[in-house]
Parts: sequence; C-alpha cells; structure tokens
Amino acid sequence: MEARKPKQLFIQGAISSSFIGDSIQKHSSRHDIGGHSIFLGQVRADQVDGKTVRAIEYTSYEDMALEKMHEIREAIFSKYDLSCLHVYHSLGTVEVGEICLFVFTSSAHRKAATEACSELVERIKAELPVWGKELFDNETHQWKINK
Amino acid sequence: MEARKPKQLFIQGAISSSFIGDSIQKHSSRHDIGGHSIFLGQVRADQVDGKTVRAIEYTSYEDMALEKMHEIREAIFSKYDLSCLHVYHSLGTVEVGEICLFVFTSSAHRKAATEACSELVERIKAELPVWGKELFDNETHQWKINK
Amino acid sequence: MNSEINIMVFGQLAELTGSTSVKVNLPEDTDSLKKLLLEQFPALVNYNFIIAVDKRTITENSNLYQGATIAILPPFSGG
Amino acid sequence: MNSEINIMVFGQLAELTGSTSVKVNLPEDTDSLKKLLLEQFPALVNYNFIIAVDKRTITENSNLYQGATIAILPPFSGG
Repeated sequence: MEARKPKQLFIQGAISSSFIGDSIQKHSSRHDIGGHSIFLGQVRADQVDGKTVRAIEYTSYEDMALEKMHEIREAIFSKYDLSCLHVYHSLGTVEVGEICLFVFTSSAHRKAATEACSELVERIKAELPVWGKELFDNETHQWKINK
Repeated sequence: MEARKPKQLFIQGAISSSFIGDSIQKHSSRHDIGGHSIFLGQVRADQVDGKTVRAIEYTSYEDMALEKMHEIREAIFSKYDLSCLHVYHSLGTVEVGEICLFVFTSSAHRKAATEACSELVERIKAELPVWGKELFDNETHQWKINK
Repeated sequence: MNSEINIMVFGQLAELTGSTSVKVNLPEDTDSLKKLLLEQFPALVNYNFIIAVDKRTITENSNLYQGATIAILPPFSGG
Repeated sequence: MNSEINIMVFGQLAELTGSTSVKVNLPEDTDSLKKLLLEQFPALVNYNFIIAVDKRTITENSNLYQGATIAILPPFSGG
C-alpha cells in the first residue's frame, strides 16, 4: 500500500458547523461505514481572577505539527480497524462558543471509531506543537495549560 | 430543579447532515461547554449470502421508547457532569450511507462528554424498543441483530 | 363479561402472528400469558421475546389486570 | 567562518525573548544550547521548555550541526 500523504490539518479561525456537516455528508458514499465518532473542542469562557476568556489565539510550529500528525495518523490506522480519520485544528483567533478542534473517525463497527477518536484527542493535546493564548475581556492574556 | 420533560427522540427517515450541523451550531451560545462528543450510526451495505442490504426499516414501540429514553437521560445526567444531551433515532426507511442514530453530549471538560456518549450508545442499542428490518436488494429481508 | 384484551405485537413477532395485535382472554399473570401465546402460536418457541406491561419490561412473573397495556417484544435492534 | 544559527522560539517563550527567533553561536550539542540560552535569558529558568532538532523533540543530549533546524517549545496546549 502507498504511504498516506500528510493531509490538511490547520484551519484559519474557527471551524464552522457547516464544514462539519459537509464532512459528515461526504461519508454517505462509503457503504462500509457503520459508525462515526466525532469530538469537537469548543472555546470556553473561563473565569480567572475576575477576568473572562473571550477568545483563544492559536499558534503552531506548523511543519513539525504536520509531521507529528502524520505519524499519529499512521499509528492510529495501524492500531484500529478504521475506514476514515480526519483531524482539523484552528490557527489564529477563535471566539468563545466557537469550535477549535474537530476529530472525526469512522469504522464498520462502532468500537474502533469510538476508541480511536478518544486516543486521537489525547495524543493531539499532548503531542502537537500548538499553543493557545487565552485572551481576556480586559486585553490581558494568559497561556493555556493542557491537563 | 424541575424534572426534565420527555424530549423528541424519533425522526422520520434519515437524519440529515444539515440537521446535525444545525444542532452543533445551536451550542455556540453555551459558553460553559468545552467539548462535544458525537456518535452517528450509518446504515451499512452488509452482504449476506450473496444479497446486499440496501436499507433498514425501523419500527418502535414509541410510547415505551420515549419513557425508557427519559429514564436513560436522567440516569446519564446524574452520573456525568454534562451541559447537554441529545439523542435522535430514525423511524421508517433509511438507505445505506444515511444516518439512523445521532447521539450528542456536551460538557465543560471532555471526559464527561466522551464517556456519557459511549454509555448512551450502548444503552440505546440494548434498552430502546426499536427494531431494524434489513431490506435486501432482491426484495427479501432479515431482522437486524444487535451484538 | 368480556375479559378479552389486546396484546401489541412488534417486529418479527408480528410477521409470525400475522398482525400487530392479537386478542386473548385476560390471563392471570405473565407466565400464563406466555403459555397461552405459545399454544396459539407454537412457532413462538423458536423466538426470544419479552413481555412489557404498562411500558415496563417484565423480568419475573407479574399479575395482569383488565386495562393493562401489554406487549410482546422481540430482541431490540435499534441504532 | 560565521557559525551563528537561528533558534525558532514559540508561544510564551517568544514573549520572554522578545522575538520568534534568536541567534546564537552554534553550540556542540543540545545540553550546551540549553546552558547558553539560560545565560542569555536567565528568566528561562522559570519555564519548562523542550528543544526540537529537525522537527523532532529531543529527549536526551544530541549533537548539533550547521544547518540543523532548531526550535525551543513551551508545553503544548492545543485543542
């Protein structure tokens, strides 16, 4: 089998609900798929010392992130019996209530899609060189920390 | 707190990708949400003895299904720290490649949404009085069996 | 006095009985109902099915009463 | 011969250094690089950061070479 090429990973700004709907629609031609699992990260209006997060500004070491994502994809495809796998992450500013991460897995039987989706989210947060700067309503900021 | 009322569960025919996109969009006003987990069931063109499934026709004991779904919702809300929970299941005919089940959970932190979504899918398949009749391309049928 | 009641029949069981509802004389309890249905539809012995009374599945023998909502359900296969 | 190289600087580390890239004289290995950066930016001692060479994170001391792509990365916080 030919090696999979690095795929698009980054989207400028928020990921729209119509983009997500369209991605789902595209899979209707895949008659071997029985289940899809989707995770969406949404920007939360966290309160910190009386200030409220109004947006997160994402930056990345893009070249490295693309290579790492390619490596993660290959590992997940080897481990789970998946039909499809898509990951999109925002760069730039994403306002509260908007979507910043879209992970989408599909398989014949639900277990592979569900488990692969969870593992992908964990690996993306731990291994992709992406940074979130939380912008507060008073023009200050703090750097996001992943737990 | 007021008890939650039984909510709409059934959709006639397939669940469209635009319905799913719209449901996601509606949550952009909820600034306490940090993660959404979605499971979609899609009708698979399974092969059985040389015949191919072309659609599944769903029927239900609707009154009982609504009560059971209400009970499951209450149990899931008690067990997980969720912001939102939506479940839609098709009735009638759903063609291969179309969506027949849409489970959607949201929470501040991803773990609750992800675990609640998985548990919901298992409970829905095991406990809701819904039956799928697999229609083959040669006008015969067989009754679906959940594993 | 007429003590006939309707039993709702779902899924593949309705193919077997030829109808989505069958009439029986009200039995005393769910075990008796099961016996009665197996007499009326001997092929039912090849099927797994459960009885629901008032929209709750019955896991042990339960009394029946005039006005109860009774249904027989094959294994669920939603999703 | 000029042996200066560019180090890419990301996230909050770029706030500290005041730039998304800093020039240093090519050190022999990543441990020497770390020492050199801490001399140049003493406040770095308060930060966790890792070094990436040619887009791979470095987990043990590694030799550097002219032409290597070097970056310093604060803890990741995507998603």
